[in-house]
Amino acid sequence: MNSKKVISAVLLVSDGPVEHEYFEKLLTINNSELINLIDEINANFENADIGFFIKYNNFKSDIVTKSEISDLLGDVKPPAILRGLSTPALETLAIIAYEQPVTKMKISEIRGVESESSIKTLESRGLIEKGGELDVPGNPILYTTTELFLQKLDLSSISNLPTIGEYFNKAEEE
Amino acid sequence: MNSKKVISAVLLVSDGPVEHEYFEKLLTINNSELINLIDEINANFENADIGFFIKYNNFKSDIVTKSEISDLLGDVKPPAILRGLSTPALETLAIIAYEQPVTKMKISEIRGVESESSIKTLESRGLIEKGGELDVPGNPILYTTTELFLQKLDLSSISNLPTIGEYFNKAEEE
Amino acid sequence: MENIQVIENLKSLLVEYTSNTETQIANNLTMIFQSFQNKSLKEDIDNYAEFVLLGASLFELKAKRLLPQDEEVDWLDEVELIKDKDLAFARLLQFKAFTEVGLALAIKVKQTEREVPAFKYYQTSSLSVKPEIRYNIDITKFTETANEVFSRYKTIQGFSHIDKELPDLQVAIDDLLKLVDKRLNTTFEELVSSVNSSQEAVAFFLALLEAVRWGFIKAEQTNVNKEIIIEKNYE
Repeated sequence: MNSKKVISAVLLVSDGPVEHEYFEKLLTINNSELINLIDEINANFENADIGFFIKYNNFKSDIVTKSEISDLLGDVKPPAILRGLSTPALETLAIIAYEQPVTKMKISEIRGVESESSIKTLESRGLIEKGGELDVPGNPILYTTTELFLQKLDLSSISNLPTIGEYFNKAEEE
Repeated sequence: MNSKKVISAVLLVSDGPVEHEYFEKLLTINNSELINLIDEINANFENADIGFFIKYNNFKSDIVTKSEISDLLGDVKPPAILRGLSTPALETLAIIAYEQPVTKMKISEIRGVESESSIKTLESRGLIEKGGELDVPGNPILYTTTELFLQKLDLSSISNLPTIGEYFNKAEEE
Repeated sequence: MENIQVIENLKSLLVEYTSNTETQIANNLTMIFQSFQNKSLKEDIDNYAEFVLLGASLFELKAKRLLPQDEEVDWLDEVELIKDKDLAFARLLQFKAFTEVGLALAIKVKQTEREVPAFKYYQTSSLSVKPEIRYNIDITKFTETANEVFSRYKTIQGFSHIDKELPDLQVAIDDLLKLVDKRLNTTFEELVSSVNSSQEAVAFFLALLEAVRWGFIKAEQTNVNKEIIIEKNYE
Protein backbone atom coordinates (compact mmCIF):
# COMPACT_ATOMS: atom_id res chain seq x y z
CA MET A 1 0.00 0.00 0.00
CA ASN A 2 1.35 3.42 -0.86
CA SER A 3 1.54 5.06 2.56
CA LYS A 4 2.14 8.63 1.42
CA LYS A 5 -0.94 8.49 -0.81
CA VAL A 6 -3.14 7.14 1.98
CA ILE A 7 -1.90 9.62 4.60
CA SER A 8 -2.38 12.66 2.37
CA ALA A 9 -5.80 11.59 1.06
CA VAL A 10 -7.21 10.64 4.47
CA LEU A 11 -6.04 13.94 5.98
CA LEU A 12 -7.71 15.79 3.10
CA VAL A 13 -11.18 14.34 3.72
CA SER A 14 -11.06 14.02 7.51
CA ASP A 15 -13.04 16.30 9.74
CA GLY A 16 -10.36 17.49 12.16
CA PRO A 17 -6.99 16.00 13.03
CA VAL A 18 -6.26 12.26 12.61
CA GLU A 19 -4.55 10.39 15.43
CA HIS A 20 -1.17 8.84 14.66
CA GLU A 21 -2.50 5.54 15.98
CA TYR A 22 -4.98 5.32 13.08
CA PHE A 23 -2.24 5.50 10.45
CA GLU A 24 0.11 3.25 12.40
CA LYS A 25 -2.51 0.49 12.56
CA LEU A 26 -3.76 0.99 9.01
CA LEU A 27 -0.30 1.00 7.44
CA THR A 28 1.38 -1.29 10.02
CA ILE A 29 4.20 1.17 10.62
CA ASN A 30 5.65 2.50 13.85
CA ASN A 31 5.56 6.07 15.08
CA SER A 32 8.96 7.15 13.78
CA GLU A 33 8.23 5.69 10.35
CA LEU A 34 4.99 7.68 10.28
CA ILE A 35 6.74 10.90 11.26
CA ASN A 36 9.36 10.27 8.56
CA LEU A 37 6.63 9.89 5.95
CA ILE A 38 4.89 13.07 7.08
CA ASP A 39 8.19 14.96 7.02
CA GLU A 40 8.83 13.61 3.53
CA ILE A 41 5.41 14.80 2.31
CA ASN A 42 6.04 18.21 3.89
CA ALA A 43 9.42 18.47 2.16
CA ASN A 44 7.69 17.65 -1.16
CA PHE A 45 5.09 20.37 -0.55
CA GLU A 46 7.77 22.87 0.43
CA ASN A 47 9.90 22.19 -2.66
CA ALA A 48 6.89 22.45 -4.95
CA ASP A 49 5.72 25.79 -3.48
CA ILE A 50 2.45 24.34 -2.21
CA GLY A 51 0.45 26.61 0.11
CA PHE A 52 -0.28 23.98 2.77
CA PHE A 53 1.49 21.40 4.95
CA ILE A 54 0.82 18.63 7.44
CA LYS A 55 0.88 20.04 10.92
CA TYR A 56 1.50 17.46 13.65
CA ASN A 57 2.26 17.04 17.31
CA ASN A 58 2.96 13.92 19.38
CA PHE A 59 -0.54 12.54 18.92
CA LYS A 60 -2.15 13.68 15.71
CA SER A 61 -1.83 15.45 12.39
CA ASP A 62 -3.92 17.62 10.06
CA ILE A 63 -3.46 19.38 6.70
CA VAL A 64 -3.49 23.16 7.18
CA THR A 65 -2.69 26.17 5.01
CA LYS A 66 0.57 28.03 5.59
CA SER A 67 0.04 31.01 7.86
CA GLU A 68 1.99 33.41 5.64
CA ILE A 69 -0.62 33.29 2.88
CA SER A 70 -3.59 33.68 5.22
CA ASP A 71 -4.39 37.16 3.90
CA LEU A 72 -4.58 35.89 0.31
CA LEU A 73 -7.27 33.31 1.10
CA GLY A 74 -9.93 36.02 1.05
CA ASP A 75 -13.53 34.87 1.13
CA VAL A 76 -12.80 31.14 1.08
CA LYS A 77 -11.35 31.44 4.56
CA PRO A 78 -13.97 30.70 7.25
CA PRO A 79 -14.98 33.74 9.31
CA ALA A 80 -12.87 34.38 12.41
CA ILE A 81 -14.52 32.90 15.49
CA LEU A 82 -13.77 36.00 17.56
CA ARG A 83 -15.08 38.40 14.92
CA GLY A 84 -16.97 41.24 16.55
CA LEU A 85 -16.39 39.99 20.08
CA SER A 86 -15.80 42.75 22.61
CA THR A 87 -13.35 42.77 25.52
CA PRO A 88 -16.08 41.81 28.07
CA ALA A 89 -16.65 38.58 26.13
CA LEU A 90 -12.90 37.93 26.06
CA GLU A 91 -12.65 38.49 29.81
CA THR A 92 -15.48 36.05 30.37
CA LEU A 93 -13.75 33.52 28.14
CA ALA A 94 -10.50 33.92 30.09
CA ILE A 95 -12.31 33.45 33.40
CA ILE A 96 -14.07 30.29 32.22
CA ALA A 97 -10.82 28.94 30.77
CA TYR A 98 -8.92 29.35 34.01
CA GLU A 99 -11.67 28.78 36.60
CA GLN A 100 -13.59 25.96 34.92
CA PRO A 101 -15.95 24.39 35.74
CA VAL A 102 -17.49 27.65 36.90
CA THR A 103 -21.00 29.00 37.51
CA LYS A 104 -22.48 32.13 35.96
CA MET A 105 -22.65 33.69 39.42
CA LYS A 106 -18.96 33.15 40.04
CA ILE A 107 -18.10 34.68 36.65
CA SER A 108 -20.25 37.73 37.37
CA GLU A 109 -18.68 37.99 40.82
CA ILE A 110 -15.15 38.02 39.43
CA ARG A 111 -16.04 40.49 36.69
CA GLY A 112 -18.11 42.67 39.01
CA VAL A 113 -20.85 42.88 36.35
CA GLU A 114 -23.66 40.70 35.10
CA SER A 115 -22.23 38.30 32.50
CA GLU A 116 -25.25 36.56 30.98
CA SER A 117 -24.95 38.03 27.48
CA SER A 118 -21.21 37.39 27.25
CA ILE A 119 -21.80 33.77 28.26
CA LYS A 120 -24.53 33.36 25.64
CA THR A 121 -22.38 34.91 22.93
CA LEU A 122 -19.48 32.60 23.76
CA GLU A 123 -21.82 29.60 23.87
CA SER A 124 -23.35 30.41 20.49
CA ARG A 125 -19.84 30.59 19.03
CA GLY A 126 -19.09 27.14 20.42
CA LEU A 127 -16.20 28.29 22.62
CA ILE A 128 -17.87 27.32 25.91
CA GLU A 129 -20.57 24.83 26.87
CA LYS A 130 -22.65 23.72 29.79
CA GLY A 131 -20.71 21.02 31.58
CA GLY A 132 -22.94 19.76 34.37
CA GLU A 133 -24.44 21.30 37.48
CA LEU A 134 -23.05 22.30 40.84
CA ASP A 135 -24.35 20.07 43.61
CA VAL A 136 -25.83 22.84 45.79
CA PRO A 137 -29.44 24.09 46.18
CA GLY A 138 -30.67 25.52 42.89
CA ASN A 139 -28.15 23.40 40.97
CA PRO A 140 -26.47 26.22 39.06
CA ILE A 141 -25.08 25.33 35.64
CA LEU A 142 -21.33 24.90 35.35
CA TYR A 143 -19.56 26.23 32.25
CA THR A 144 -16.46 24.76 30.67
CA THR A 145 -14.50 25.46 27.51
CA THR A 146 -15.00 23.21 24.47
CA GLU A 147 -12.86 21.06 22.20
CA LEU A 148 -13.17 23.87 19.62
CA PHE A 149 -11.64 26.30 22.11
CA LEU A 150 -8.63 23.99 22.49
CA GLN A 151 -8.34 23.63 18.70
CA LYS A 152 -8.47 27.39 18.21
CA LEU A 153 -5.69 27.81 20.75
CA ASP A 154 -3.74 24.89 19.32
CA LEU A 155 -3.68 23.11 22.69
CA SER A 156 -4.14 19.41 23.34
CA SER A 157 -5.59 19.89 26.82
CA ILE A 158 -6.69 22.58 29.25
CA SER A 159 -3.74 21.68 31.45
CA ASN A 160 -1.49 23.06 28.68
CA LEU A 161 -2.89 26.58 29.08
CA PRO A 162 -0.06 28.92 30.06
CA THR A 163 -0.06 30.00 33.71
CA ILE A 164 -1.52 33.46 34.09
CA GLY A 165 1.89 34.89 35.03
CA GLU A 166 3.35 33.82 31.67
CA TYR A 167 1.12 36.24 29.77
CA PHE A 168 2.54 39.17 31.63
CA ASN A 169 6.15 38.14 31.15
CA LYS A 170 5.55 37.81 27.42
CA ALA A 171 3.75 41.13 27.18
CA GLU A 172 6.66 42.87 28.83
CA GLU A 173 9.10 41.49 26.29
CA GLU A 174 7.15 42.54 23.24
CA MET B 1 3.23 36.64 -4.82
CA ASN B 2 3.57 32.92 -5.22
CA SER B 3 0.67 31.79 -7.42
CA LYS B 4 1.09 28.06 -6.83
CA LYS B 5 0.88 28.59 -3.09
CA VAL B 6 -2.31 30.64 -3.41
CA ILE B 7 -4.04 28.27 -5.85
CA SER B 8 -3.31 25.17 -3.77
CA ALA B 9 -4.28 26.77 -0.46
CA VAL B 10 -7.51 28.32 -1.77
CA LEU B 11 -8.59 24.99 -3.27
CA LEU B 12 -7.77 23.22 0.00
CA VAL B 13 -10.09 25.35 2.11
CA SER B 14 -12.78 26.21 -0.43
CA ASP B 15 -16.21 24.74 0.08
CA GLY B 16 -16.65 23.20 -3.36
CA PRO B 17 -14.98 23.98 -6.71
CA VAL B 18 -13.44 27.39 -7.46
CA GLU B 19 -14.07 29.13 -10.77
CA HIS B 20 -11.03 29.89 -12.96
CA GLU B 21 -12.15 33.50 -13.12
CA TYR B 22 -11.55 33.86 -9.37
CA PHE B 23 -7.87 32.92 -9.67
CA GLU B 24 -7.38 34.88 -12.90
CA LYS B 25 -8.57 38.06 -11.20
CA LEU B 26 -6.80 37.39 -7.90
CA LEU B 27 -3.44 36.62 -9.51
CA THR B 28 -3.88 38.74 -12.67
CA ILE B 29 -3.03 35.85 -14.96
CA ASN B 30 -4.80 34.59 -18.07
CA ASN B 31 -6.52 31.24 -18.51
CA SER B 32 -3.65 29.34 -20.11
CA GLU B 33 -1.22 30.57 -17.44
CA LEU B 34 -3.63 29.30 -14.78
CA ILE B 35 -3.95 25.88 -16.44
CA ASN B 36 -0.15 25.67 -16.70
CA LEU B 37 0.20 26.36 -12.98
CA ILE B 38 -2.44 23.74 -12.12
CA ASP B 39 -0.71 21.18 -14.35
CA GLU B 40 2.58 21.99 -12.66
CA ILE B 41 1.06 21.45 -9.20
CA ASN B 42 -0.45 18.16 -10.36
CA ALA B 43 2.93 17.00 -11.68
CA ASN B 44 4.44 17.85 -8.28
CA PHE B 45 1.73 15.84 -6.50
CA GLU B 46 2.17 12.91 -8.86
CA ASN B 47 5.96 12.80 -8.42
CA ALA B 48 5.64 12.99 -4.64
CA ASP B 49 3.07 10.16 -4.42
CA ILE B 50 0.37 12.41 -2.98
CA GLY B 51 -3.12 10.89 -2.77
CA PHE B 52 -4.98 13.84 -4.29
CA PHE B 53 -4.84 16.11 -7.33
CA ILE B 54 -6.49 19.19 -8.81
CA LYS B 55 -9.35 18.15 -11.04
CA TYR B 56 -10.42 20.82 -13.50
CA ASN B 57 -12.59 21.50 -16.53
CA ASN B 58 -13.02 24.61 -18.67
CA PHE B 59 -14.59 26.60 -15.88
CA LYS B 60 -13.49 25.47 -12.45
CA SER B 61 -11.15 23.35 -10.36
CA ASP B 62 -11.11 21.51 -7.03
CA ILE B 63 -8.82 19.26 -5.02
CA VAL B 64 -10.09 15.66 -5.08
CA THR B 65 -8.70 12.35 -3.82
CA LYS B 66 -7.33 9.98 -6.46
CA SER B 67 -9.75 7.23 -7.38
CA GLU B 68 -7.29 4.49 -6.36
CA ILE B 69 -7.54 5.68 -2.73
CA SER B 70 -10.70 3.65 -2.37
CA ASP B 71 -8.77 0.52 -3.36
CA LEU B 72 -5.85 1.41 -1.12
CA LEU B 73 -8.08 1.88 1.90
CA GLY B 74 -9.94 -1.36 1.17
CA ASP B 75 -12.81 -1.72 3.61
CA VAL B 76 -11.19 0.60 6.13
CA LYS B 77 -13.22 3.67 6.94
CA PRO B 78 -11.56 7.08 7.00
CA PRO B 79 -11.74 8.47 10.54
CA ALA B 80 -14.06 11.32 9.60
CA ILE B 81 -17.43 12.29 10.92
CA LEU B 82 -17.01 10.72 14.33
CA ARG B 83 -17.45 13.66 16.63
CA GLY B 84 -20.51 14.86 18.47
CA LEU B 85 -22.28 18.07 17.59
CA SER B 86 -21.09 21.38 18.99
CA THR B 87 -23.51 23.98 20.32
CA PRO B 88 -23.33 26.11 17.13
CA ALA B 89 -24.12 23.03 15.04
CA LEU B 90 -26.94 21.99 17.36
CA GLU B 91 -28.41 25.50 17.31
CA THR B 92 -28.26 25.57 13.53
CA LEU B 93 -29.83 22.12 13.35
CA ALA B 94 -32.65 23.22 15.67
CA ILE B 95 -33.40 26.25 13.49
CA ILE B 96 -33.45 24.19 10.31
CA ALA B 97 -35.66 21.56 11.96
CA TYR B 98 -38.29 24.03 13.13
CA GLU B 99 -38.12 26.60 10.31
CA GLN B 100 -37.53 24.38 7.28
CA PRO B 101 -37.20 25.01 4.42
CA VAL B 102 -34.93 27.89 5.44
CA THR B 103 -32.12 29.95 3.89
CA LYS B 104 -28.61 30.44 5.26
CA MET B 105 -29.33 34.10 5.81
CA LYS B 106 -32.40 33.43 7.92
CA ILE B 107 -30.44 30.93 10.04
CA SER B 108 -27.67 33.46 10.64
CA GLU B 109 -30.27 36.09 11.50
CA ILE B 110 -31.92 33.91 14.12
CA ARG B 111 -28.63 32.80 15.63
CA GLY B 112 -27.19 36.30 15.48
CA VAL B 113 -23.91 34.95 14.12
CA GLU B 114 -22.64 33.80 10.77
CA SER B 115 -23.59 30.12 10.41
CA GLU B 116 -21.85 28.98 7.25
CA SER B 117 -19.43 26.55 8.87
CA SER B 118 -22.16 24.96 11.03
CA ILE B 119 -24.27 24.37 7.92
CA LYS B 120 -21.27 22.77 6.22
CA THR B 121 -20.70 20.50 9.22
CA LEU B 122 -24.35 19.42 9.40
CA GLU B 123 -24.47 18.77 5.67
CA SER B 124 -21.34 16.67 5.82
CA ARG B 125 -22.88 14.62 8.63
CA GLY B 126 -25.92 13.97 6.50
CA LEU B 127 -28.33 15.66 8.93
CA ILE B 128 -29.43 18.43 6.57
CA GLU B 129 -29.55 18.80 2.81
CA LYS B 130 -30.16 21.37 0.13
CA GLY B 131 -33.88 21.24 -0.64
CA GLY B 132 -34.42 23.64 -3.51
CA GLU B 133 -34.08 27.37 -3.95
CA LEU B 134 -36.08 30.34 -2.77
CA ASP B 135 -37.85 32.08 -5.64
CA VAL B 136 -36.37 35.56 -5.06
CA PRO B 137 -33.47 37.38 -6.77
CA GLY B 138 -30.20 35.53 -6.12
CA ASN B 139 -32.12 32.29 -5.57
CA PRO B 140 -30.75 31.45 -2.13
CA ILE B 141 -30.50 27.75 -1.27
CA LEU B 142 -33.11 26.31 1.08
CA TYR B 143 -32.06 23.78 3.71
CA THR B 144 -34.14 20.95 5.15
CA THR B 145 -33.46 18.11 7.56
CA THR B 146 -32.89 14.58 6.28
CA GLU B 147 -34.23 11.11 6.97
CA LEU B 148 -31.05 10.46 9.01
CA PHE B 149 -31.96 13.38 11.28
CA LEU B 150 -35.33 11.79 12.04
CA GLN B 151 -33.62 8.46 12.71
CA LYS B 152 -31.09 10.05 15.06
CA LEU B 153 -33.90 11.67 17.05
CA ASP B 154 -36.09 8.57 16.82
CA LEU B 155 -38.96 10.48 15.21
CA SER B 156 -41.26 9.20 12.52
CA SER B 157 -41.93 12.64 11.04
CA ILE B 158 -41.02 16.31 11.42
CA SER B 159 -44.49 17.01 12.78
CA ASN B 160 -43.55 14.93 15.85
CA LEU B 161 -40.79 17.34 16.88
CA PRO B 162 -41.17 18.34 20.52
CA THR B 163 -42.97 21.65 21.00
CA ILE B 164 -40.68 24.32 22.27
CA GLY B 165 -41.14 27.25 24.64
CA GLU B 166 -43.05 30.34 23.69
CA TYR B 167 -41.74 30.61 20.18
CA PHE B 168 -44.68 28.88 18.61
CA ASN B 169 -48.30 29.71 19.22
CA LYS B 170 -49.30 26.13 19.79
CA ALA B 171 -46.77 25.90 22.60
CA GLU B 172 -48.51 28.70 24.47
CA GLU B 173 -51.65 26.65 24.93
CA GLU B 174 -49.81 23.98 26.86
CA MET C 1 0.39 31.95 41.30
CA GLU C 2 2.76 34.39 42.99
CA ASN C 3 -0.06 36.92 43.17
CA ILE C 4 -2.09 34.58 45.27
CA GLN C 5 0.89 34.04 47.55
CA VAL C 6 1.38 37.75 48.08
CA ILE C 7 -2.30 38.29 48.73
CA GLU C 8 -2.22 35.43 51.23
CA ASN C 9 0.77 37.00 52.97
CA LEU C 10 -0.97 40.33 53.11
CA LYS C 11 -4.11 38.75 54.47
CA SER C 12 -2.33 36.85 57.19
CA LEU C 13 -0.49 39.99 58.16
CA LEU C 14 -3.71 41.96 58.39
CA VAL C 15 -5.71 39.27 60.15
CA GLU C 16 -3.03 38.59 62.73
CA TYR C 17 -2.10 42.19 63.12
CA THR C 18 -3.77 42.89 66.42
CA SER C 19 -2.34 39.90 68.24
CA ASN C 20 1.13 40.02 66.68
CA THR C 21 4.20 41.40 68.27
CA GLU C 22 6.25 44.07 66.56
CA THR C 23 8.84 41.47 65.59
CA GLN C 24 6.28 39.25 63.93
CA ILE C 25 4.87 42.18 62.01
CA ALA C 26 8.32 43.18 60.89
CA ASN C 27 8.97 39.61 59.78
CA ASN C 28 5.72 39.48 57.87
CA LEU C 29 6.50 42.73 56.12
CA THR C 30 9.96 41.49 55.18
CA MET C 31 8.41 38.33 53.77
CA ILE C 32 6.02 40.34 51.64
CA PHE C 33 8.68 42.62 50.29
CA GLN C 34 10.82 39.60 49.55
CA SER C 35 8.06 38.13 47.43
CA PHE C 36 7.80 41.51 45.72
CA GLN C 37 11.40 41.01 44.61
CA ASN C 38 10.45 37.97 42.55
CA LYS C 39 11.16 38.91 38.94
CA SER C 40 7.93 38.01 37.21
CA LEU C 41 5.90 39.35 40.08
CA LYS C 42 7.76 42.63 39.87
CA GLU C 43 6.69 42.96 36.28
CA ASP C 44 3.13 42.26 37.35
CA ILE C 45 3.30 44.90 39.97
CA ASP C 46 4.51 47.43 37.45
CA ASN C 47 1.10 47.00 35.89
CA TYR C 48 -0.83 47.25 39.11
CA ALA C 49 -0.71 50.40 41.12
CA GLU C 50 -3.10 48.69 43.49
CA PHE C 51 -0.23 46.88 45.12
CA VAL C 52 1.41 50.16 45.88
CA LEU C 53 -1.80 51.37 47.46
CA LEU C 54 -2.05 48.22 49.47
CA GLY C 55 1.53 48.63 50.62
CA ALA C 56 0.80 52.22 51.54
CA SER C 57 -2.17 51.10 53.63
CA LEU C 58 0.10 48.74 55.50
CA PHE C 59 2.60 51.47 56.23
CA GLU C 60 -0.23 53.66 57.36
CA LEU C 61 -1.35 50.93 59.68
CA LYS C 62 2.16 50.41 60.94
CA ALA C 63 2.64 54.13 61.55
CA LYS C 64 -0.58 54.27 63.54
CA ARG C 65 0.52 51.25 65.53
CA LEU C 66 3.68 53.08 66.58
CA LEU C 67 1.66 55.97 67.95
CA PRO C 68 0.51 55.88 71.59
CA GLN C 69 -2.86 54.14 71.61
CA ASP C 70 -5.82 54.23 73.94
CA GLU C 71 -7.90 51.21 73.21
CA GLU C 72 -7.51 48.04 71.18
CA VAL C 73 -11.08 48.17 69.73
CA ASP C 74 -10.24 50.97 67.30
CA TRP C 75 -7.58 48.75 65.89
CA LEU C 76 -10.00 45.95 65.18
CA ASP C 77 -12.23 48.37 63.22
CA GLU C 78 -9.21 49.60 61.34
CA VAL C 79 -8.18 46.07 60.48
CA GLU C 80 -11.70 45.18 59.30
CA LEU C 81 -11.69 48.21 57.04
CA ILE C 82 -8.36 47.29 55.55
CA LYS C 83 -9.41 43.67 55.15
CA ASP C 84 -12.30 44.87 52.97
CA LYS C 85 -9.91 47.04 51.04
CA ASP C 86 -7.62 44.06 50.63
CA LEU C 87 -10.42 41.96 49.21
CA ALA C 88 -11.44 44.75 46.87
CA PHE C 89 -7.87 45.09 45.66
CA ALA C 90 -7.51 41.37 45.21
CA ARG C 91 -10.68 41.29 43.14
CA LEU C 92 -9.60 44.24 41.03
CA LEU C 93 -6.25 42.59 40.45
CA GLN C 94 -7.92 39.34 39.41
CA PHE C 95 -10.26 41.16 37.05
CA LYS C 96 -7.50 43.16 35.39
CA ALA C 97 -5.49 39.99 34.95
CA PHE C 98 -8.39 38.26 33.21
CA THR C 99 -8.93 41.21 30.86
CA GLU C 100 -5.35 40.94 29.68
CA VAL C 101 -5.42 37.15 29.58
CA GLY C 102 -8.55 37.37 27.39
CA LEU C 103 -6.74 39.64 24.95
CA ALA C 104 -3.73 37.32 24.94
CA LEU C 105 -6.03 34.36 24.19
CA ALA C 106 -7.60 36.34 21.36
CA ILE C 107 -4.22 37.05 19.81
CA LYS C 108 -3.28 33.37 20.00
CA VAL C 109 -6.60 32.33 18.42
CA LYS C 110 -5.99 34.82 15.64
CA GLN C 111 -2.55 33.36 14.96
CA THR C 112 -3.91 29.81 14.92
CA GLU C 113 -6.68 30.82 12.54
CA ARG C 114 -4.09 31.83 9.99
CA GLU C 115 -3.67 28.10 9.41
CA VAL C 116 -6.94 26.84 7.94
CA PRO C 117 -7.48 23.08 8.15
CA ALA C 118 -8.58 21.00 5.17
CA PHE C 119 -12.01 19.41 5.28
CA LYS C 120 -13.11 18.34 1.81
CA TYR C 121 -16.04 16.42 3.24
CA TYR C 122 -17.82 16.17 -0.08
CA GLN C 123 -14.82 14.27 -1.40
CA THR C 124 -15.87 11.30 0.70
CA SER C 125 -18.42 10.63 -2.05
CA SER C 126 -15.63 9.13 -4.17
CA LEU C 127 -14.76 6.68 -1.41
CA SER C 128 -16.46 3.30 -1.66
CA VAL C 129 -16.54 2.93 2.10
CA LYS C 130 -18.08 5.94 3.74
CA PRO C 131 -16.81 7.28 7.03
CA GLU C 132 -18.82 5.90 9.89
CA ILE C 133 -21.29 8.11 11.70
CA ARG C 134 -21.07 7.21 15.34
CA TYR C 135 -22.66 10.08 17.18
CA ASN C 136 -26.13 10.34 18.64
CA ILE C 137 -28.28 13.37 19.23
CA ASP C 138 -29.72 13.64 22.70
CA ILE C 139 -33.35 14.72 22.29
CA THR C 140 -33.34 16.61 25.61
CA LYS C 141 -30.26 18.59 24.67
CA PHE C 142 -31.70 19.22 21.21
CA THR C 143 -34.94 20.57 22.64
CA GLU C 144 -33.13 22.72 25.19
CA THR C 145 -30.93 24.20 22.48
CA ALA C 146 -33.95 24.86 20.26
CA ASN C 147 -35.72 26.60 23.12
CA GLU C 148 -32.72 28.70 23.90
CA VAL C 149 -31.90 29.77 20.37
CA PHE C 150 -35.46 30.78 19.55
CA SER C 151 -36.14 32.54 22.84
CA ARG C 152 -32.86 34.41 22.45
CA TYR C 153 -33.94 35.52 19.00
CA LYS C 154 -37.36 36.55 20.26
CA THR C 155 -36.13 38.52 23.25
CA ILE C 156 -33.07 40.30 21.97
CA GLN C 157 -33.13 39.73 18.21
CA GLY C 158 -29.98 37.66 18.23
CA PHE C 159 -26.60 39.27 18.68
CA SER C 160 -26.50 41.20 15.44
CA HIS C 161 -26.47 44.45 17.39
CA ILE C 162 -23.30 43.34 19.17
CA ASP C 163 -21.65 42.12 16.00
CA LYS C 164 -22.40 45.28 14.11
CA GLU C 165 -22.05 48.05 16.63
CA LEU C 166 -19.16 47.05 18.83
CA PRO C 167 -15.76 47.53 17.24
CA ASP C 168 -13.56 44.49 16.75
CA LEU C 169 -10.65 45.54 18.89
CA GLN C 170 -8.14 43.20 17.32
CA VAL C 171 -8.89 44.50 13.82
CA ALA C 172 -8.65 48.05 15.10
CA ILE C 173 -5.27 47.33 16.73
CA ASP C 174 -3.97 45.81 13.49
CA ASP C 175 -5.20 48.78 11.45
CA LEU C 176 -3.67 51.18 13.89
CA LEU C 177 -0.30 49.44 13.89
CA LYS C 178 -0.30 49.35 10.10
CA LEU C 179 -0.96 53.08 9.93
CA VAL C 180 1.65 53.91 12.56
CA ASP C 181 4.10 51.67 10.73
CA LYS C 182 3.48 53.54 7.50
CA ARG C 183 3.78 57.02 8.93
CA LEU C 184 6.32 56.35 11.71
CA ASN C 185 5.60 59.67 13.37
CA THR C 186 2.04 60.85 13.42
CA THR C 187 -0.66 62.32 15.61
CA PHE C 188 -3.84 60.75 16.94
CA GLU C 189 -5.85 63.44 15.18
CA GLU C 190 -4.25 62.53 11.89
CA LEU C 191 -4.91 58.81 12.45
CA VAL C 192 -8.60 59.29 13.15
CA SER C 193 -9.05 61.76 10.31
CA SER C 194 -9.59 58.83 7.92
CA VAL C 195 -12.30 57.00 9.88
CA ASN C 196 -15.85 57.02 8.63
CA SER C 197 -17.95 56.69 11.76
CA SER C 198 -17.90 57.50 15.43
CA GLN C 199 -17.81 53.75 16.15
CA GLU C 200 -14.63 53.46 14.15
CA ALA C 201 -13.12 56.38 16.03
CA VAL C 202 -14.01 54.68 19.33
CA ALA C 203 -12.43 51.47 18.06
CA PHE C 204 -9.32 53.40 17.13
CA PHE C 205 -9.12 55.05 20.48
CA LEU C 206 -9.54 51.73 22.32
CA ALA C 207 -6.96 50.18 20.02
CA LEU C 208 -4.59 53.02 20.77
CA LEU C 209 -4.98 52.44 24.51
CA GLU C 210 -4.40 48.72 24.09
CA ALA C 211 -1.40 49.20 21.80
CA VAL C 212 0.16 51.60 24.27
CA ARG C 213 -0.55 49.22 27.13
CA TRP C 214 1.09 46.35 25.25
CA GLY C 215 4.06 48.56 24.48
CA PHE C 216 3.72 48.45 20.67
CA ILE C 217 3.53 52.22 20.35
CA LYS C 218 4.14 55.33 22.41
CA ALA C 219 1.61 58.09 22.83
CA GLU C 220 2.54 61.46 24.24
CA GLN C 221 0.71 64.68 24.89
CA THR C 222 2.96 67.43 26.18
CA ASN C 223 0.15 69.86 26.83
CA VAL C 224 -3.60 69.40 27.23
CA ASN C 225 -4.23 71.61 24.23
CA LYS C 226 -1.59 69.96 22.08
CA GLU C 227 -2.00 67.03 19.74
CA ILE C 228 -1.35 63.45 20.89
CA ILE C 229 1.94 62.37 19.28
CA ILE C 230 1.98 58.71 18.26
CA GLU C 231 5.11 56.79 17.39
CA LYS C 232 6.29 53.21 17.20
CA ASN C 233 8.00 51.93 20.31
CA TYR C 234 11.53 50.84 19.41
CA GLU C 235 12.57 50.13 22.99
